[in-house]
Amino acid sequence: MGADPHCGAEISVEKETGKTILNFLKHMLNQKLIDGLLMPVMVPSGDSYAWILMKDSTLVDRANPLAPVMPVQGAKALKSLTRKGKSDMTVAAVMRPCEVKAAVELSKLSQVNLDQLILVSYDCPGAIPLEMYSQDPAGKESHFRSMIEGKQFEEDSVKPVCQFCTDFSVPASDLHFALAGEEGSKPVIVSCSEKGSSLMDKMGLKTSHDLTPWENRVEEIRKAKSKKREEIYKTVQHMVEGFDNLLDTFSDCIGCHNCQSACPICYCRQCYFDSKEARPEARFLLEQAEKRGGISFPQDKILFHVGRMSHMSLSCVSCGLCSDACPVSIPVARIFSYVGSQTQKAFEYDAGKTAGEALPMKEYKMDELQEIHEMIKSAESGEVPHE
Amino acid sequence: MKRKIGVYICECGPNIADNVHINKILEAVSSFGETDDIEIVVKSYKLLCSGEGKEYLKNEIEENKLTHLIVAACSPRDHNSTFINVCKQTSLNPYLYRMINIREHCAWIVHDKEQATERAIRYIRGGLRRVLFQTELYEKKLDINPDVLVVGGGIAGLEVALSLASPQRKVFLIEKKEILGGYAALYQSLLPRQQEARQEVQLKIKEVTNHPHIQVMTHTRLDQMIGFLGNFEVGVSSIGDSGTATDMKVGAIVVATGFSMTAISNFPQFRVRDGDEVYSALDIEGMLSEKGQIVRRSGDAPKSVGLIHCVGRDERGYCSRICCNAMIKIAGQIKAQDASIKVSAFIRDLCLPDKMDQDFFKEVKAQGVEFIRVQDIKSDGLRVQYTGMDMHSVNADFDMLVLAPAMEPAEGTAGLASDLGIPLHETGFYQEAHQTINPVATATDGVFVVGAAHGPKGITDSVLQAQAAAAKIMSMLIPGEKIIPEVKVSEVLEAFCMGCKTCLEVCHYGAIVFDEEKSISVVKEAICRGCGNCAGSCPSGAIQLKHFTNPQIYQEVIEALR
Amino acid sequence: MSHGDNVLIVGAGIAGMEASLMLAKSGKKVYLVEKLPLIGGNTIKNEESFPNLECSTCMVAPIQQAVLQDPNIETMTLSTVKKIEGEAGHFNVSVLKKARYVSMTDCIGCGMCYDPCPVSFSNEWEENLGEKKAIYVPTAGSLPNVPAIDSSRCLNLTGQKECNACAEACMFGAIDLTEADATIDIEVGAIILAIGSELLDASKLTRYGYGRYPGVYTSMEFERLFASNGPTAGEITLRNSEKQPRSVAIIHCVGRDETGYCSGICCMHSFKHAHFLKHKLGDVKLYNLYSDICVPDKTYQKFFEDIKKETQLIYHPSFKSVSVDGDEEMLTVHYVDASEKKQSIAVEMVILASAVVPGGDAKTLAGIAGIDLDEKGFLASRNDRLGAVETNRDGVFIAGCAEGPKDIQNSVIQAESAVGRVLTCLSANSSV
Amino acid sequence: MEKASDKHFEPRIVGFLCNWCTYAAADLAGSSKLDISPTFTVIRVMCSSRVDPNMVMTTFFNGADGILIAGCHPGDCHYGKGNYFTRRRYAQMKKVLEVLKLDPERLHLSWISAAEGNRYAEVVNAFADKIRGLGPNPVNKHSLF
Amino acid sequence: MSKMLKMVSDAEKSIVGFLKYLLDSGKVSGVLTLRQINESGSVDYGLVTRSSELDRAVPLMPVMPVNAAEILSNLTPSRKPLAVVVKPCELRGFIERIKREQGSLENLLVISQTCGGVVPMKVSVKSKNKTLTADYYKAVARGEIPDHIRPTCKACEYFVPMTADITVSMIGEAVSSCRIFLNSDKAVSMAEGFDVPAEDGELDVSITESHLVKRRNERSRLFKQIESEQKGLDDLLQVFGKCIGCHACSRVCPICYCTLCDFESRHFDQNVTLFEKELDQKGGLRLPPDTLFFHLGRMSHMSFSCVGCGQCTDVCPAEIDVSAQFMRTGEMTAARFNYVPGKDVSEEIPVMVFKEEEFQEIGE
Repeated sequence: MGADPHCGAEISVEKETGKTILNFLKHMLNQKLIDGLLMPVMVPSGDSYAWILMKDSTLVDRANPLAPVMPVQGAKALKSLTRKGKSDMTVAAVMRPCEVKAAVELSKLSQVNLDQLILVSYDCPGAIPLEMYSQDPAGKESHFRSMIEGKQFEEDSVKPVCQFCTDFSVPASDLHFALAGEEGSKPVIVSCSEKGSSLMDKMGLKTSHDLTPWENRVEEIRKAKSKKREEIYKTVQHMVEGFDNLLDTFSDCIGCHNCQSACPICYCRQCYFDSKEARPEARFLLEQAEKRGGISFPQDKILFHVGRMSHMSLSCVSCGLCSDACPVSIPVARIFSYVGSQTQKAFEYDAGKTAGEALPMKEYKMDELQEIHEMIKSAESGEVPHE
Repeated sequence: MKRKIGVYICECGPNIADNVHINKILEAVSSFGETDDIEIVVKSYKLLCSGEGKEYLKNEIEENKLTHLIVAACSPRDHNSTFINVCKQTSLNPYLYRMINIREHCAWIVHDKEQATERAIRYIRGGLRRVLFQTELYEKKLDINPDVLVVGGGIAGLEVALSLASPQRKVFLIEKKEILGGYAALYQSLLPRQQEARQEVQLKIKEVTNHPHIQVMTHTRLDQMIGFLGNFEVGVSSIGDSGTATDMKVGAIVVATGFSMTAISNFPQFRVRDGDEVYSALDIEGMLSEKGQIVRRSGDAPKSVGLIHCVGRDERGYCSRICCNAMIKIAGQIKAQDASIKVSAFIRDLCLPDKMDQDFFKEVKAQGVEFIRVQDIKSDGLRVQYTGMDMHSVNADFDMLVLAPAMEPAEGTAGLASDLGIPLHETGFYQEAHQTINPVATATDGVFVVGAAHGPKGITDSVLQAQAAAAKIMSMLIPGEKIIPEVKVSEVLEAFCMGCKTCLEVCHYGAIVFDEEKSISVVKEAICRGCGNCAGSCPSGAIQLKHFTNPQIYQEVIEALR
Repeated sequence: MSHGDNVLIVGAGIAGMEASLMLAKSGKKVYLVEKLPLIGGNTIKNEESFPNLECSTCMVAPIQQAVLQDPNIETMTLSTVKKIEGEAGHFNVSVLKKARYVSMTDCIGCGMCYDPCPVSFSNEWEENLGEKKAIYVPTAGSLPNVPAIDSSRCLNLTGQKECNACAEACMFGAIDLTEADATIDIEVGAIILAIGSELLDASKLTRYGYGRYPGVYTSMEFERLFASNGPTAGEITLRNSEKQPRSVAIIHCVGRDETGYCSGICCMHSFKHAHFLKHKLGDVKLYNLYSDICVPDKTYQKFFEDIKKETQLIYHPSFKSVSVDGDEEMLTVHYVDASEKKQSIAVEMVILASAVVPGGDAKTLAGIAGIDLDEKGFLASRNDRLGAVETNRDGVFIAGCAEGPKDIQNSVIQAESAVGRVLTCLSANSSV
Repeated sequence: MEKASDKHFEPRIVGFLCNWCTYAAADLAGSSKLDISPTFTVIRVMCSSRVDPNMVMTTFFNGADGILIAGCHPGDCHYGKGNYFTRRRYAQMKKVLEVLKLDPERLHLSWISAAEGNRYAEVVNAFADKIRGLGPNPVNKHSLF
Repeated sequence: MSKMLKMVSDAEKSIVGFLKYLLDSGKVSGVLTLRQINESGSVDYGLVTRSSELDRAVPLMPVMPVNAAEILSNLTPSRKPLAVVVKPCELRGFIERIKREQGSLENLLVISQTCGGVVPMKVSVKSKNKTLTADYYKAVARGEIPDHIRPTCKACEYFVPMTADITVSMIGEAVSSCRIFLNSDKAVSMAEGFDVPAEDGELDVSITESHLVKRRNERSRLFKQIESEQKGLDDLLQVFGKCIGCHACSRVCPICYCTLCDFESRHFDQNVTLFEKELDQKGGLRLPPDTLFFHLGRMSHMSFSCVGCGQCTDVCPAEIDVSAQFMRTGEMTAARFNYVPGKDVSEEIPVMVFKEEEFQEIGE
């Protein structure tokens, strides 16, 4: 999959973008180009969404491809569907770019099988925090719609990570709905992969549409967001640098590990830090307490988060689910997004960008990481390493 | 069941006794188990590795009915096996014993007696904690199949077959051509080492074809291989339209697929047109065995011959080792045929690394062959242009040119390598298990590479490697006996494995496979060498290295931090 | 197991050890006879071995351990073969086991006995760059880790003085100065001779100034100088001053002309040394003087290409033309270049890549074993199987540098090959 | 936080050593009777690649003042390629500690071959000194961890 | 007539003073208590071994960062005496865990309080505890149910600790003084030598009784509300429909002690073919699956042991009032076995025993 769009086509336009997309997908379904659709559908209580895999087109009308909230990371839905092998039916899943990225990461860990999946993404204005949404669903719905129609992609009513998300457009999906065009421009369907373009051929879409205006707009927004990103990262830095700050930032952590269970990348069946072997003996706890005058519970408050960073930050896609899941409102998402950006830079790796690329921890090169050897040398020659 | 740990501290004469307070250790250790319901037997002994020492330990284990054993003495690298053997003579499973190094790691390096004692106690307590987390492990004995598959019927392959075939050991020899012998059979004469052994190649071929315990299958290729040392299942099929496939079970596989040579027309710096009197060293070999002499296409003998060494050496990135000899040999033959023929050999370096080569070279030189050392050389037809060591550029014309192109991996090498799970060296030849100390084995235990398939070499070295591989197999797979694979291997905890295949990809030995049905990783115990890389790679600890599990190692850590 | 299944292996270098382990593994009883007090041969004198610059000790130590711990291998150190009678299938061999004066079973290698010993002498194993006591292990980490007493040095044994310092220092009563040499008779079915080789005595080639100028070293001396377990703990310092050399000339092919063959390994060895120098000393001027570059392996040329960047290669057409003179401080290397011009370079250190020559005991052993020497003085192979491990006497095989100059890889291959021949022969004998 | 100033600080340093190279070097250092910091506890693993981030981080947050991972030089791994993976995992852990400014110097990787007994002693002692200089691991210093 | 300590300072000061005495006198080697760990007022549970460390202790603070039951499981069996200050429902949770071999009372001195309830996490974290406490203590002193405590707390009948060695009387006590009741011999011997001598005294039932009535009313109101909302499965879907399947509720639950919940185990991963079948039948299906099933399963596993601590509601990202649901089901199931979770270690868990003659109505 390449991330640059090959070609775009304008599509029949309803007054409302959501409808437009829905029709497009319905068309795919009716044309038997796909056997199923995975989309968000409003839950009975009417204040949240759930992922529904649907087959008959009557159900499709109940779905909302542009759901304002992201209660469950789409990649998790795909994982539950394809972890144990690819399906015989072709399923198109409409997701936010970060969900697609997560799906790509999971495919490298053989948790998601992309073979029979059509990943459909769209320019994402961000997701509204579930908490706020459920207080006033109707209001938020219309607000979100207005954001889409008004092409406002720099809103502050969305989750913090969304506010500085620079990958809000054209990730590693197969098809992408370009919504962030200039004022009044119509949605454009863009193919980002072989799969995508062949589908568009089958649908007889003439893919002549000029994408540059849209691309420019996207670039514009991206610039603005990455600026914001830097600012936020600076504030995060202060939160996490040094033992005391870290301790303070996580002081309210209750060790529910819900950040991890909401995280699409944390694919372990049982997190090491929940396992029996990670649980210290009573004797050891008291010994520790006697050594330090006291110990805090939950014991792994910091260890858990640092441990998790050293495992998954390389694949973090900054979807922000961890923050939503935190009962004590620790800005986990911003923190992991920042740490992830650093570790990924260190390995020249961009999580979720390219399927098929090996995960840093799965491969090695013989003559790489020379800086480590430098570090070793300098450390052993007595000087303080790096800086 | 009540646990009863025996802790035996070896005084190692004065070595430990003089540098730590044995009595303090005894005291500290005896108090270890009191709060858990563990009974500790702790004693010191003059020298446990001595004959009496071992006897003493044996009796202690039996009399006290120990469930676990700690020996605090020297480095496990010295005497671990000693005490494992002691355990093996008792009812105690050797994996419930642990050796603690209080000599090299305490007594000898910490020169303050108090501190050394403290260290020793720390190490021993760590061992006590750990040994309680250790589990009984048992050796497995696997039946083996002594038979061997040899791929390639060149000189190396023939030698392997002949060395191995016996009433107890059948050898299957497959060769993709329809005749045996490989390049060696083409040579009209052999290098100095084997001059008197020319017919030996033919003899070997005959011997092999008539051997009651060797089954030769020419025109046959290997399709697939599964299994491990002692128990491989191989599929072979005949090349060509019939394509009949055969399955066979063997205990080991020897790859002797030899080498190939690039056509001399493939080198831009040496322009060769059809009909030019330009030949490769091999062409000359053929010519000699055919016509018995060296002649031009016209049939008349050349007046002057230019021999160009090291053709393709730079491109390939290695020296092919035998070309110098081969060319010198040809030079000699030309002179022998007619001393009046002018023979000029253009050399880069003379590579004559055998004790006989130098004399041979002098001999030939004495016959009037002129050796010209060049820094750079090219040719167009029969005109040679070269730059000597003195940087002068010279032109020379000959009425025959002979080029010695580099030896290259035989075609199909890469494919076979992946079928057999052998990595390739950057030169394209097969990569051996260890270049210096294990040169004929490969990453796949039980698969061997010999002859020119391993890298450029002559007949002598090929035969040596063949015999070496044969020896390896004879000492590993003894007919009627079993093999005991590594005991401390990795195991996958099914309940936790998510099948992310990370362990599978970091394993150097291909010891981990994927179970599509359960979608989890599975360890092939017979292949695993127990390094634990997989365990280090698993985020959730779903794969564990037996005897080095997280809890076991972590017990030592806890004690280190006390 | 009949005696016909026993095998005698002479020489516990890499070849002898590899052969022993394989034979032991296949259930043969092996007698491994080594003339030195330690096993490991020349390989363990190299800190790192080419082409991978891999730590030799890391490679070899596990092999040494395995040999010493294998119940099927009886290792006899300080021993030499005195008589070989009989023929393939049943040889009668007598081995002279020189007294070690230290019990292999009682000594635990603590080294308490060294310090008390009043006399010390230069250590041949360390190429005389270091000292040893009369009771000694050749080098730190020697295996077996049991010292021996040099009877030609020990005050007591040479009758100079009633000295018992070492025996008194030993808490295990492991030292017995009354121990006598013993002759042991063994019966074996086959014999592998793997006595290795030596380096040409460079002082014989006076033009290189070895022995005359302290700045001139043999390649093996340099190995020990570089070795972190060597006499200088890896510090490359000049013999007569503690200084590090700032310029070094490495001369290839020393003695190639005289011996009449190319040793095959010196080029790689010399390039390795250039690499060592560059990496340990940083800014050092290096010269490699060669007449042919012999890098006969798929991996060697790449190694050479890499090192090329670190040293200055100097081609000279004639070995004879190369000579060294100078003084305590500075050395001058003279040579004639490709265009027949006389040239010279000034350096502080010269390393001579001396030719590999037959071991001093090759001739005697050949006599005892009744096998031929080739004109170079190496043990001669019959190679009527095209291989090179059979000798003219059935049941007697040769392996490693005893047969001719070799790198580690080829020594190992030849050792394994010899084992192959032994096993084939023995099984042929037994199946009859 | 207190620096080298606090006199009687005896750090707790854990060393994960590979069986084939570094552990052998440790033995050589021992039989050469070298002087080695008594604050250093050796834990033997078959290959440095056995050491996983969980183990290191847990050790760190349970109060190790220093952690040394040591194995064969790259290319010398007894198990072929293990230490290349060690290097990657180390780089990752180190990075995290750097980003969080959690005294990354307390985690050190080294390649020590079986022959390098002296170097083993140097590395270990130098590391111990550095840790003494750094003072106790902050997790040991208050009751909030 | 049991013993008590009559303290002149407020409950918090008094109990901290007592804890310091226990540590200093070496009668215990550690104290588990809530602590205020930073200026912003974050609270954690700390195992404290130095009495100076007790300066930041807030043992009675009406918050519950974690249900201490799990901590106690990890701390026990303890080979040294420990004093632990926990809420009644935490103690009950621990008792339930002990029945499942997840800890022991050996070497523990259990201190608890007549509990006015705790405030929800979100509140406690946001207001950082300071502001709310004052009014809270006033209300408790007046024997009333404080505002902004967890709904489940309001409806909790078991605010008087049942098996504590020591009970700190809070409800209906004057703010400025307090009484510490020594319910066990262990408690009495621990208090020997403390500068306040023990005297006779009983916990004043009239106050607790009247408070109980208030709680009972809250409880029935809560349950009525639930009943009115839900009749059948569809209504359950109403409630759990927005569940995101994070299983946070089970992870913070003092009763759910499994390291790996069955619903996360491998035999719950379905093969894609199964999905396809289901899809053919229903035309649509929810991913990830089993969200509702999980809650039903969990109810059947632990609801009869539910102590109604309310942690699950607090941590639910989808803001489902899980604990109300579980308390109610719990009450119904437990009542069936007339079983009171956490009342007494010796009382066996219903599912672990059966009586020949019970449940005749089933299967008829």
